[in-house]
Amino acid sequence: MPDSRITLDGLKSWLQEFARLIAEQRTQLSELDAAIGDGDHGTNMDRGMQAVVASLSGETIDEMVKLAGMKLVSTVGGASGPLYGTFLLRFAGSAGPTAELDATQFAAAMRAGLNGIVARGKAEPEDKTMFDALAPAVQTLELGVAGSFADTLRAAADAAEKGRDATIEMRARKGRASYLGERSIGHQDPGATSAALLLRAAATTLG
Amino acid sequence: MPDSRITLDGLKSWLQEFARLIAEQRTQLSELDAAIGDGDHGTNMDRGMQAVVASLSGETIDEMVKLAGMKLVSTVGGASGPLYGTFLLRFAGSAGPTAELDATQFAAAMRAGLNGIVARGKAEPEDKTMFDALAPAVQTLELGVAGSFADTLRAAADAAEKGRDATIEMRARKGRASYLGERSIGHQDPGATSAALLLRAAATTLG
Amino acid sequence: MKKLINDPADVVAEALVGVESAHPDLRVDHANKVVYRRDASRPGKVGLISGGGSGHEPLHAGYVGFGMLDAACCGEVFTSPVPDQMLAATKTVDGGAGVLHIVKNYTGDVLNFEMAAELAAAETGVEIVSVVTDDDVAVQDSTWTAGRRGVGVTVLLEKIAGAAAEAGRPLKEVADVAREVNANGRSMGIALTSCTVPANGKPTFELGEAEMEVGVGIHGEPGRSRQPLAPARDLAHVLVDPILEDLPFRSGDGAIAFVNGLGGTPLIELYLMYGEVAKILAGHGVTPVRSLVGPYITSLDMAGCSVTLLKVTDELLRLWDAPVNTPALRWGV
Amino acid sequence: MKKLINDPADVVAEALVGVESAHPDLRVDHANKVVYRRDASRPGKVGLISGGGSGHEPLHAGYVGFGMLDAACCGEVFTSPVPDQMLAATKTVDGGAGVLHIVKNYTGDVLNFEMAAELAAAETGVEIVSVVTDDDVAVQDSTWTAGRRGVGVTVLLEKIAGAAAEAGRPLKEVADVAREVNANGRSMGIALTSCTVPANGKPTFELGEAEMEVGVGIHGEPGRSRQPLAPARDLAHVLVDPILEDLPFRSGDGAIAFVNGLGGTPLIELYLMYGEVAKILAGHGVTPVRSLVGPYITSLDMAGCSVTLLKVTDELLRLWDAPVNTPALRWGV
Ligand SMILES: Nc1ncnc2c1ncn2[C@@H]1O[C@H](COP(=O)(O)OP(=O)(O)O)[C@@H](O)[C@H]1O
Ligand SMILES: Nc1ncnc2c1ncn2[C@@H]1O[C@H](COP(=O)(O)OP(=O)(O)O)[C@@H](O)[C@H]1O
Ligand SMILES: [Mg+2]
Ligand SMILES: [Mg+2]
Ligand SMILES: [Mg+2]
Ligand SMILES: [Mg+2]
Repeated sequence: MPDSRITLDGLKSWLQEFARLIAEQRTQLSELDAAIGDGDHGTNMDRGMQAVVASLSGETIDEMVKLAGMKLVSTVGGASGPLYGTFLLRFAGSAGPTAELDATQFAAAMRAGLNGIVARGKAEPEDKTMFDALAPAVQTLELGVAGSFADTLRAAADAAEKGRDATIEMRARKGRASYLGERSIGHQDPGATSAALLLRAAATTLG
Repeated sequence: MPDSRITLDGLKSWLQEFARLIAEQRTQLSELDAAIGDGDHGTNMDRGMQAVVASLSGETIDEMVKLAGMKLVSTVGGASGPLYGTFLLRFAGSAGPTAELDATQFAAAMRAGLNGIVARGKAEPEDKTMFDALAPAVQTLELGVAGSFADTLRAAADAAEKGRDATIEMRARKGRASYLGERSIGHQDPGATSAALLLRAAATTLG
Repeated sequence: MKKLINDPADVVAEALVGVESAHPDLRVDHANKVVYRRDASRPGKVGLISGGGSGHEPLHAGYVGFGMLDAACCGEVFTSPVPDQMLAATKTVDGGAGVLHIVKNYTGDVLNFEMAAELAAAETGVEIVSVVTDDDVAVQDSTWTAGRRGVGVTVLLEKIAGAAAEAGRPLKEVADVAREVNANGRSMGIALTSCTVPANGKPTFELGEAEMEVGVGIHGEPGRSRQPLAPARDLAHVLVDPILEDLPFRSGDGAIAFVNGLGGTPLIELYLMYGEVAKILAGHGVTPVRSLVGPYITSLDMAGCSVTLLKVTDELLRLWDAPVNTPALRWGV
Repeated sequence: MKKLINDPADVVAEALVGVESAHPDLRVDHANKVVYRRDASRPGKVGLISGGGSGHEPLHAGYVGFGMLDAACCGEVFTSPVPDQMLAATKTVDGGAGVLHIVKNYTGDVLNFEMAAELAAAETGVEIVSVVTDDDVAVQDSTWTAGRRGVGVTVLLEKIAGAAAEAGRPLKEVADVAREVNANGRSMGIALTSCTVPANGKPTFELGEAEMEVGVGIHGEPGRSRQPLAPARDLAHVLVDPILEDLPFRSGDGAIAFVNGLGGTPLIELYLMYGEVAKILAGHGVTPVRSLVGPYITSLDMAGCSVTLLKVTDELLRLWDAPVNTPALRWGV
């Protein structure tokens, strides 16, 4: 897939687009969280991503993404700060001190990020978390689809959205929503919703 | 006025009738107090007078009325407890260890009671207190009116009610109502209202 | 009305059951509704008693203990106690050195304490001095009123006079210290919501969503005026300015600064207010040498706060710092 | 929303200004929103830090001081602090004997403390042990949940572990004591009204005039069920029974009995509840050897209360009784 070089600038655009989508859907994300959590997911992520885009810098991919991850950790608080932060930190570690990634390296970095989330949050499939949106997307990136890398990215974003939608029927077993038990069923998970935006931003900017 | 002997039983009836009127107008008294005080005057007086009638006893007037005064003091609390209590204690002191009072002695006992209220509460005319109902009534008792003692008692009760009504236009300078300043004007004083009941009860039972 | 109670008529009696279970250092006379130090009376020590309507907790029962009150007489909610209670308390705490009555200036409290003092003197000859607190600057024109109400200064006075008594000072001196505290302390309060008296079941007054009652009394008595709710930095001026106008501080003076919660306002807001108050004091060159922040004299569940400033001498400060061991104030022991 | 605040966004920062002015024994790092003992770190003493979202005052900043915490990290209202805060606190309080992190069991708190511990260990090699409190019996089925929430036991644990650290015990022992407290303590709460988060401006949930939320969390999380409000004597059973079912006491056991106000409930009601709780305990032969009654871990202005019972050994009791000097808990000094 020689058409699939992902550059430093590309990754920058990705994070900027993610920040834009978060800001745009901030209220909606917080409302989802209000239904089954404490109503701050949109505020948390928006505060964090605004800080990230305001300080984007670095000569290599690992440098830039690590900084972004640290920034997120330092500004978000709540569950999503360490989780998304760890995602980016592990992504950076997998990517290494390079200025470009190919599709395989990108998928590997995404897998490393997801593994970081699991290591930190111990989420299992169908716990009704961001994991349920990210896992099918990462798998799609790893397997690829017929066509261009852009097609794979779009397929991954679609998979994330399908995963996000599937959280509606799940009973939460992690995070604040788990206190609701049965009553968490019927509500879409806010973290899965923001995770789907991360993948949609990738499809828009990296394809 | 040889038709004007007031007996121990007569005084007993007087206190019982006062208790009955207080119980009957309890809510109204508290509502008057709610407007310019703390809304407990009816409750306070009712609690106290119920205790008084439940324990009425004594061989002489001073014994019975002193006990009633002590009972009032012990059960009412608030401003009206010591004031009405002192009224009865001083009344008893003036009456002395006798089984009967004549009109002059009764008026003197009422004056002693009123003086007790003034000694304790330092009320002056037009401070908007029970004094403003009691003072004209006591004066009427002292001066007497043409006709029977019963006529004098009725005139005294009328004077008390007139005094009570006059409190409406007064600005309170004593008690809780005084915190309201100008805003106390336009409301009838609860203590003057219960004092008018005391005189009406006398007219009903002692005449 | 939403309250953690059984029958509204039993609130005070049942709260005293809890006080007794929670504090083995205290003894409760349930018949008289009086809370005592377990070791009262102490020979040669001036006895300190206070009391008033209930609903202001921790005042007064929470201030019974070493270095503060010997007894607290608990009236029904917002109703002054009756003389029998103060009579019993006076007799019980008298250790031969006389008894100080600390009375908040409300007609009912003053008269009932007065009768108790007369009865006690008549019965036992015990020497009694009464000190009446009247620190609420919200009540202005005192020749036209029953006088200022006793509020926040009462807490500080009970502590400071309690220390003087614990130090073995004679009644006259303890009373002088108490009067000095009252003379040098002023308070002002605001309510954001009404309180609800259990027996009434509904709020004592109504306030709009954006209104406050400025100069409210601790029984929900109306204050100076009703005003639009404002930011904390403005509220601090509403509270502190009338105090400073009434009790001129000179630059360099030290004060005990007391931001009191009225019952329904959480500590985070009280600390925020304390920060605003401290800024204003700094602007006047007044140093808050000691602070007290929390719900210490409340009005049931009323939301709001009051500020009390007490101008202190070194001597008053020494007494404030002396050890105290009560349910609500404790240090040095 | 009626609150004594300025801009809702500044509540925590401005409350910390007040904390700093009111308590000269404390030092506030405003940039990091960390409250320190003025004398932290102390060489050879295990450092104790805690923290969490704000809105639970006096928890945690009110427990900083001699014999309790060395530092408290204050998050935004109901939002866990970020690792930078705990990293700064850990480095500052480390006196060479390691640092204990006391964390309430909420995913956000746990993860942020965890990252801070990793960062601190990486940066300085400081030894850190984390103890997570999870005492809220309202959350039942823990394989299906993020686990029980940390509530009232946190207060007792901070005091007891703080005493162990002050006594010079090594990190492992301090952590063992902390874990013992958590293992032997349970809590349950009820809300009569919702709290209102300043940034939201409206109540977090709605409750009918005659309803209560049983098993409510300190952030207004829903509880086990919504039930009709009942008399205090029944509420005491609603609170105590699930605790006793979960943590079997034997007749003769001693307990610290803690009746906590959630912020909007006045002390008179808490004492009344304490009386009811004590009666139930007596019925089970459990002796409340120590009590704590008041608003110690709150949920902003929420009306309601929680009960915490801690089964104690003589050793835990000795540590509880050891001197402590913080804004909110003080004795023996
Ligand atoms: N253990 C976990 N593993 C993975 N994701 C989690 C976990 N716990 C919570 N989350 C995610 O975090 C989201 C909530 O984030 P946020 O509201 O910002 O934090 P908080 O719950 O602390 O307020 C949830 O919707 C869920 O997707
Ligand atoms: N100093 C005083 N002298 C005479 N009467 C007084 C005085 N102060 C108050 N009162 C009377 O007491 C009444 C209020 O009694 P009550 O409501 O029972 O007591 P409280 O004000 O303590 O609640 C007033 O209406 C007034 O008539
Ligand atoms: Mg959330
Ligand atoms: Mg009244
Ligand atoms: Mg009254
Ligand atoms: Mg949160």
